Amino acid sequence: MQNVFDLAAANLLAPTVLFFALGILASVLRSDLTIPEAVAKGISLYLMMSIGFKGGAAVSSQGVDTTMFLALIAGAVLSGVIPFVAFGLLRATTGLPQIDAAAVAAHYGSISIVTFLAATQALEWSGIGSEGYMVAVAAAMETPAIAAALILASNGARRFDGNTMREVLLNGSIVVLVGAFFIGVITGEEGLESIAPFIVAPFTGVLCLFLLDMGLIAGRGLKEGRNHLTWPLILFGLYMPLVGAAFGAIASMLVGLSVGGTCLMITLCASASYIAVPAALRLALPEARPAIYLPLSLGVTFPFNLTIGIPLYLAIATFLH
Amino acid sequence: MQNVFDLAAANLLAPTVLFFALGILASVLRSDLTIPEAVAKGISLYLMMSIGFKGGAAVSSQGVDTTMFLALIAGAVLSGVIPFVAFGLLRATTGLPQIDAAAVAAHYGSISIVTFLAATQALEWSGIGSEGYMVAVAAAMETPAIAAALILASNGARRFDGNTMREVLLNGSIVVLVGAFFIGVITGEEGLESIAPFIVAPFTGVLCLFLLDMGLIAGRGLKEGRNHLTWPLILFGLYMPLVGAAFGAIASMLVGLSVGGTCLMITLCASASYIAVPAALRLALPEARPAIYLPLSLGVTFPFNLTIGIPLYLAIATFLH
Amino acid sequence: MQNVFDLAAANLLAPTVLFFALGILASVLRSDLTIPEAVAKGISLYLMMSIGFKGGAAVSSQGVDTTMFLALIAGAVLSGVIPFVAFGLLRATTGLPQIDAAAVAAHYGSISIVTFLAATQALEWSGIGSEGYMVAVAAAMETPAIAAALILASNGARRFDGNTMREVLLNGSIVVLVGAFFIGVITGEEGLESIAPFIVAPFTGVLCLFLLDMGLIAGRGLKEGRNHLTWPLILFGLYMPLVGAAFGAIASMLVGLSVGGTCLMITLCASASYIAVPAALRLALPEARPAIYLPLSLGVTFPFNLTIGIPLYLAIATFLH
Amino acid sequence: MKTHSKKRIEIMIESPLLGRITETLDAHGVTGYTVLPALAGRGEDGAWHRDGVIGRAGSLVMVISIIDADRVQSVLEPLFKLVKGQIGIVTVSDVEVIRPDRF
Amino acid sequence: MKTHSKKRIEIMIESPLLGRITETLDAHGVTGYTVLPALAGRGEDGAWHRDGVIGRAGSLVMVISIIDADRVQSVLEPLFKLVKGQIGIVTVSDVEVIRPDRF
Amino acid sequence: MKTHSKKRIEIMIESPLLGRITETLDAHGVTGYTVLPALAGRGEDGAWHRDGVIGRAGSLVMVISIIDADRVQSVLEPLFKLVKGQIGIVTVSDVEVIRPDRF
Ligand SMILES: Nc1ncnc2c1ncn2[C@@H]1O[C@H](COP(=O)(O)O)[C@@H](O)[C@H]1O
Ligand SMILES: Nc1ncnc2c1ncn2[C@@H]1O[C@H](COP(=O)(O)O)[C@@H](O)[C@H]1O
Ligand SMILES: Nc1ncnc2c1ncn2[C@@H]1O[C@H](COP(=O)(O)O)[C@@H](O)[C@H]1O
Ligand code: NA
Ligand code: NA
Ligand code: NA
Repeated sequence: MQNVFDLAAANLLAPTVLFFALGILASVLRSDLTIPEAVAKGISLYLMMSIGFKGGAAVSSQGVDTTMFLALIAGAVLSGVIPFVAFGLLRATTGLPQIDAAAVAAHYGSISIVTFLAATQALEWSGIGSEGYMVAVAAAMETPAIAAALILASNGARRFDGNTMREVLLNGSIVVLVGAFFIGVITGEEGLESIAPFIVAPFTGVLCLFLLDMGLIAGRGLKEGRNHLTWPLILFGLYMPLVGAAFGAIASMLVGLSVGGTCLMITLCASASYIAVPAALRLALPEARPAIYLPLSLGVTFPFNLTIGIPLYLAIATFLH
Repeated sequence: MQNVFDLAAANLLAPTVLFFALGILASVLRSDLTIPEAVAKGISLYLMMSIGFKGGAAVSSQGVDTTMFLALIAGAVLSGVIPFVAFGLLRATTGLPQIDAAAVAAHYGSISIVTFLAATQALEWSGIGSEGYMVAVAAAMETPAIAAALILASNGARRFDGNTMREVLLNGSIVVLVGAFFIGVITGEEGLESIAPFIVAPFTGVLCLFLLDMGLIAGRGLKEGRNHLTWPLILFGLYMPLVGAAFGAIASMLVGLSVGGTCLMITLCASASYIAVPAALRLALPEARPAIYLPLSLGVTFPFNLTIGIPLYLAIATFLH
Repeated sequence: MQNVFDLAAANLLAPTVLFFALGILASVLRSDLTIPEAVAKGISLYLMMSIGFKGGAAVSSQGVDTTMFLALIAGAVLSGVIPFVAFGLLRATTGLPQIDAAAVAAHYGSISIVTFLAATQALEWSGIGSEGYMVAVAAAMETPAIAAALILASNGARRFDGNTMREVLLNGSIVVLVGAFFIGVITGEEGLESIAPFIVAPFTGVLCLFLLDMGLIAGRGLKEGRNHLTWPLILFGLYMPLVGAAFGAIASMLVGLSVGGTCLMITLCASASYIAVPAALRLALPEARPAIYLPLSLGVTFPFNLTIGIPLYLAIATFLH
Repeated sequence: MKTHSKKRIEIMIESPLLGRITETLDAHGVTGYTVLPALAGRGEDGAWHRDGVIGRAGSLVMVISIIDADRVQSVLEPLFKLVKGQIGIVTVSDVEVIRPDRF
Repeated sequence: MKTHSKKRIEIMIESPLLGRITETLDAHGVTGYTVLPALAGRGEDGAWHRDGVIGRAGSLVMVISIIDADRVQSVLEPLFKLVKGQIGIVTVSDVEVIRPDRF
Repeated sequence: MKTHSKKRIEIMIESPLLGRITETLDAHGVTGYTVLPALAGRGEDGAWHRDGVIGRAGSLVMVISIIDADRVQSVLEPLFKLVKGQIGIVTVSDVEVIRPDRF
């Protein structure tokens, strides 16, 4: 137990978390600090490329086994199942209309890559290794949640056209993540070495800058969304990660992941999307209100996971092994 | 004396200064070379983050003493006092109308962070350490000059509303600088180590790119401003840094700064703002003409400080100890 | 022979080439992946600055000899001569109208800096050194081809005004490349050391990101251009590099370049411009259709050189020594 | 220089929908359009700002298309259908052009 | 498809003033606006270019707001007061919209 | 608040030509103009997109200039000569301004 608190305290004082807090603070104080859109996109591409490549290079030296396929399947299934749970909880506790509830549910089935990155960092600081293919699991979990939400929104009737699904599956972030993963698998440790000074060494620093931006956006979202975020919704944003975490923990045990892999799987299940899903829903479910789902995912769940969630998930993963 | 010339010559042939010269040259030759706005802003954020963090980490290992508070107070006071001197000189020698003279004066009370960065580099190359809190002093010197200018512009009548002052105090650059400083203080050397490959190793190279951009902007500013820059004004842009430097030198002695700290304090007093103050004056003193103060600060005083000023200030600081 | 195949295979599986392929793939699958314009421009500036500086620093330690001047002259002459050959081949085999043929010819006389960069990487991986001044040769080869094309387009009549030529000569990329080259010459190894963590260490990684972007643009260009690219044109895009390579090989021998220098000279002659020349032709030869020359240069010749060309040119250079 | 009357359609639309808008314009024989980036805005649904945002949701672009007056009605109908449930507005105004046959 | 006449206010204003412009629009019951970035320009006070510039001074943005004709006068007055001493211009033109009640 | 009729010239032009357009405007006594970036577009010659592109070829900018109606003809002529062989279009529309002497 003591360990968990130590970990949580250390985590709260990591540069990454502090830069996120700085972003929130700047936003609350109405500073004009902003990160240009192009720079934010560039950083995001960099992070995808880096995490994908590193995962792929790890797989190339760790080798492929059945656990990998089980983990991929488990991830995809959870991404499709968790929205149903989230939807039930939302309908029972928050009074959100069906469409909005389905939209929010989609976010919690899908995943947040930055949360995943932060968990990877925490593992690194704790000196715990993990399965390289977990980034592929992350990619596999982005989309099924959206299909689930469309079913939920329309009482089971088919609403989604193939075109929208293609757009979701091939969104830029996933393509870079998965592409870099395969390039990492192909070129292996040698390839990693040749570009490590770019994708490995400065990684944590770039992540700090990115989290500064996330803080700014989250703060802005909270300001915009404060009229829509009722207490039951905020509570949902805080306990739903734990519900997701429970699913993730069980799945990890069944699949047989390592401590690190379990921590990452739990984090994926606990995290909520804020890039891919919102864009997809504007196409597939335009009636759902972004003013609800964006602040909830970005302003409530993301900070929770970043500060308290990740150390907790790591503690759970350690406890389970 | 010999040493000063050696230092000045070495400084003139540093990559940073040469990239600045390249920017000026490209601009004079009407090349279409430009650095996209988003990239320039991104680099500027990076430099603020880096310098702030490094200063904070240094403070965390050097510890806090009364000198720090004295230096902060001295900086803020000088920022408020120097504009009065500058205003007097401008009115006596240049024939600028009251409003324009007040606006120019504000720039010389405030500071230029890039000049500060260049001075930090010069110290590093000379192997001279400095007080980490000097970046906090830099931040403290940004704003008082603007208040002084508003008093000067209106013969003592209050002109500034709180809203404008808040905007100035919380402008993006200051928030990142000060925020990163505190994060550096909190996370200390350990934090610095984790992000050093991002904020320390590539620093000089990034500064070169930034100075290339500064050269382009300065060259453009000189072209635009050549009709407004009279000889008395240009002379002011060259001797005013020395006047500011004298104030800085005296204050450093009184406060008891080290050689490095003295050099930085002199540089701050000698430098003129070209980001925060111009933006603030467009809100608080719109009648003042940007076509005068921008080219003067960016096209005359900044190059002077970068090439001749900094080695001179370092020589003075060494001489005084 | 075996060696060539090994080299070609190794080259095809280098991270740089794979990221280019990823870009093409993403574009073909109609992913919404894009690199913001500002980021792409920033990366391009970075690559110019890096390659120019490194070349200059190498010259400063290798010293200047007559070979350098011969190489510069040879490059400039070839840039002006190759378009005539290309024009003849185009008129004989493709049925392109005179103006379009002249425009295409200009691209093949001029050079592609990214192809040059990729060749530099290949040399580095093979542990082969090269003359630092080859980047200056690259700069010297950008422009003559355009003048040649204007002569070809107008049956020898003078069409170009000095203003357009100035714009071409002083385009941003060349200014940074040449400027950084001279700064490298002046500051030498010491200067290089001070900014190496920025311009040397992350270079390959940044190049990967850039080639991802190039892949996206090439893929888009191929889609747009598929109606204009006839088979004879596509064939021209594949054999013309070899024709250029032959010229480059002969010139290298006459000038007396090293293995590495020969490989780079061949690569320059074999590569086709897609930045400087297209922009210049919109001003100087607006009747020529970009829908022909852009996809040909970017979608056919560039991928050919990147994958098959460079290992082949290296093999030729090795064979010739 | 003689000028000719045409219509200028200006569509402010949330970015994720841009592809559908241009497909609709293509499908209805519009001869061309130009897309401008927007930076920020405010409407009934609140304010938005482009800075720092990675995803395409929550920002707008502006599509401008010069078309023949005869075509306005047939284009407006499907455009409006598309924009109705989404975040966006469509306006039409009069402009003069030099080469009437291009639109 | 029936369209309705509205007014389009276009404000080109130096960036540091953007906040005051939108506050003024908000205060005068405007239902919405969109801000476009500008890249460069020239006026009486000389030319400017956005590239490479870090601060907000010395560049412009363009604010577009579709409003009801009845409201033009009451918005124009305070807008003009704001823009008068600053770098910027305001124009008004006619546009047609589909949903008149939105503006 | 009294407003005065002026003309708004809107030029969409491929980027490499921007310098010549502004030189032409300068040469014909236009009091000012503003340049907006464009993101993407489609015309007779196909579609283009700004993202990822380094060179200036193959993308457009939009130049807006408010001028006096008397000056339209004398500006339009050289503008059209410039744009004719290139990728670009010119439109003219009516706007109202507050300070008529500025244009
Ligand atoms: N009256 C208006 N004039 C100009 N732009 C508007 C107007 N109303 C809305 N917009 C733009 O359309 C977006 C969505 O509007 P809404 O659906 O009302 O929230 C806003 O954020 C603005 O960018
Ligand atoms: N007639 C005009 N048409 C379009 N934009 C203009 C015009 N006049 C001025 N501007 C814009 O407003 C800015 C400031 O104008 P000024 O105050 O006259 O220097 C210029 O830099 C242009 O961007
Ligand atoms: N009707 C139009 N409305 C708006 N923009 C257009 C129109 N036609 C062409 N454009 C723009 O002008 C560019 C070149 O047109 P074009 O020369 O027809 O290929 C296109 O890519 C568009 O950005
Ligand atoms: Na999840
Ligand atoms: Na100062
Ligand atoms: Na060539």
